[in-house]
Amino acid sequence: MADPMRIRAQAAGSKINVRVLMSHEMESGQRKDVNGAPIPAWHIQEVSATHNGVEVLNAEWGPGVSKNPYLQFTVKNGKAGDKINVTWKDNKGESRTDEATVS
Amino acid sequence: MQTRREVLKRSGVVAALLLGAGLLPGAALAYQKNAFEAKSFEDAFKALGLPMPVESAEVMLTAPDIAENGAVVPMTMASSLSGVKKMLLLVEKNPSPLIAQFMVNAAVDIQYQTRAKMGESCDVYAVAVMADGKTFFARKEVKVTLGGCGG
Amino acid sequence: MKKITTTVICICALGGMVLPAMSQSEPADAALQNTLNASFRAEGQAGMDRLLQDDANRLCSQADASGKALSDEDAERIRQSSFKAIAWPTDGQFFGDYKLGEKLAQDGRGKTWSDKPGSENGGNCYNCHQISKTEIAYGTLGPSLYNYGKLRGISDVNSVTAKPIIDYTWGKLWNPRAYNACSSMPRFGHNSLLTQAQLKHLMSLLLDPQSPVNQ
Amino acid sequence: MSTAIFSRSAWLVVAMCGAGAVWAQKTASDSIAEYRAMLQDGNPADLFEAKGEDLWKQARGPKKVTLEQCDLGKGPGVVNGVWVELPRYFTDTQQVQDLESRLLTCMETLQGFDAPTIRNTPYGKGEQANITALATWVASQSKGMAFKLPQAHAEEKRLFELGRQLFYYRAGSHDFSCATCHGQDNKRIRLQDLPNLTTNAGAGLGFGAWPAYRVSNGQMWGMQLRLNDCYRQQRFPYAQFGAEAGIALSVFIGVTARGVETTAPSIRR
Repeated sequence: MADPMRIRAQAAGSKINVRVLMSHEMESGQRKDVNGAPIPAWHIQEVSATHNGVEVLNAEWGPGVSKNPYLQFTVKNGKAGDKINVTWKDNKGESRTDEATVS
Repeated sequence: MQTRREVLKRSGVVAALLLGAGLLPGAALAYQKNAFEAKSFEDAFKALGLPMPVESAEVMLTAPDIAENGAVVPMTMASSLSGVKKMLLLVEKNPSPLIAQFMVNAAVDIQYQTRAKMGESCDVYAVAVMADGKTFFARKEVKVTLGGCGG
Repeated sequence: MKKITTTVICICALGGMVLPAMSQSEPADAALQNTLNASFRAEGQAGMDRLLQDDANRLCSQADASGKALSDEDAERIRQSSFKAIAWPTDGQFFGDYKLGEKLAQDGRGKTWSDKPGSENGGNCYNCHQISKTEIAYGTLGPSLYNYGKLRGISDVNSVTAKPIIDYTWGKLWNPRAYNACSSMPRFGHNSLLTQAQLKHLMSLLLDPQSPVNQ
Repeated sequence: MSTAIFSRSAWLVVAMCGAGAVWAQKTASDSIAEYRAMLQDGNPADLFEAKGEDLWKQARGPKKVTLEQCDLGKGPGVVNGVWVELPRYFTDTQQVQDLESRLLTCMETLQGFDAPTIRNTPYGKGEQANITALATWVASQSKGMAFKLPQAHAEEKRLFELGRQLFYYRAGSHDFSCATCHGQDNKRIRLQDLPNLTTNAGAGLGFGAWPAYRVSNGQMWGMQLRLNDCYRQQRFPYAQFGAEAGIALSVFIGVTARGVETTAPSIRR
């Protein structure tokens, strides 16, 4: 199973700043192994986030996003104690969801 | 105080519950594989069914002038336009230029930061796709350099 | 001037005992050698022989560790023996292609245990030197080589006045210790890191008036 | 903390769109500094730190116990502040050990892992990857503390001197020593600044940064791998995990760094 994400969600005024680190290889599909055989692409392709259960973010990623991806976005209205959930799903069908409480 | 491990454990439970209930958001979206596999800037727009974008001061892109390493280049795209449907991030000379697309949601600022790989020095584009299909871009040149011993 | 005076005093004070003792090749401290042998293992093309020091490396390491400069005698001996061992181009031709020289200067590969054995080595030049103006990712461990030939007045590599500079540059690339006993620069020719053909490309990069280095 | 970072990025957006002329005068090093600043927020080392904490508290190994009784120098289970006092002499092993080799000792004695197998496991694989994650978490628990490696024991003193000799030892096909790159102030290799590890400030900067997340390859590196790769680039043979040379160099650099605050886990090129 994939390693957990690190989600930091912090209230700033009426907004919530969300910063997410995901543990993923993000293999581009462009590289070759030591024997010259191509290493197949393996990357997150869908990312979504909810704020207290309501979807606030939905994105599609290609293999061009860096390894161990970082994502930052700002929820317009929220407060400490709210819940932020982030989910990713990769091209092998593996997925991971983690939750953070807004501080 | 809650330890990190406890929080994580609980996240796992939450994930399982959501999965079980089929409530995971984004599941309905069909991943635009063709666009992400397109080999040129133009082909990416074709695959997305979008016109080539025009420059706009109301689309903003923050990226470093020089990236010490092309493996990780921080990029923030933003827009002050109203009626933006989604935001695209592209690195012109990458083998597949399209990096990411974010569906704009009224609950979130139109400002997304992520990090992209860059194979070589080139222009990076942030593109705002409007509800009416028009596209606007901001562009920035990023130089990719070699850092350490080079081995 | 000052340095020479000091050395003279040293020699007078210590008599003839210093010189013969220091010119002998003796192994570095045994404890240090034991640690090295126990701490490393051969891997890929990097065998345990890589840990051995020749006379020059041993004396320079000892000088570095003690914080005292090498004695003038040892320095002169290293310079002379290094100079004598320089192999000049077998065909008398010093130059190649500056474009290939630039490629070599960019290339930092070769000789590590992860490098493919038998593959061509790079020159590592940009790791330590500024060379062409367009490459901003250059190191500063060595002096800038931008305008190397131009600053030395080379407008024609076949001119008589260019000859001493050409010889010096070849010698420096072959074995920098011929001029600076404890130079930090690798001995590219002496240690067979680069071939004569490769050194000629670097010569062109540095000295050819058409090379981007001299623009 | 985060508020400041956010307002700074906002400012950057404004500055970059409106102030092209000023921008053109920036030097390459200014730009590199800006690039590094952009990466400070969101260091993926956090992922390894979290994993390390988890591993510490997990019952693992043939004996199915946690590492919570591991003595890293300040008594069983003490993690806070141990990193700034390592490497140090341990009476049970009668050896000077650094954080990573000491963690392996605990994995062997408490959890029943086979130490030689782990020692020979390539970096980043299997239990070696776990040692790196553990070291990342342990180091993070000393963040901001000043280095104060002990030098009371004769073995600690011997290793300091041995480390100094190794630091200046020129060999390999290219005649490099550690000092070739790390013996002078204000030098760089390509665009990478090289800390002068013979000075207090430089040693603190270099030694205090690891474990660090390597941007260039997306890997988390502990000091053992940092030194192993320095030696690889020096064209030396393979520096083995936990061997005396690496420990001695760590003692030499760590003692030189006395009083400087650790920033580990950090992010590096």
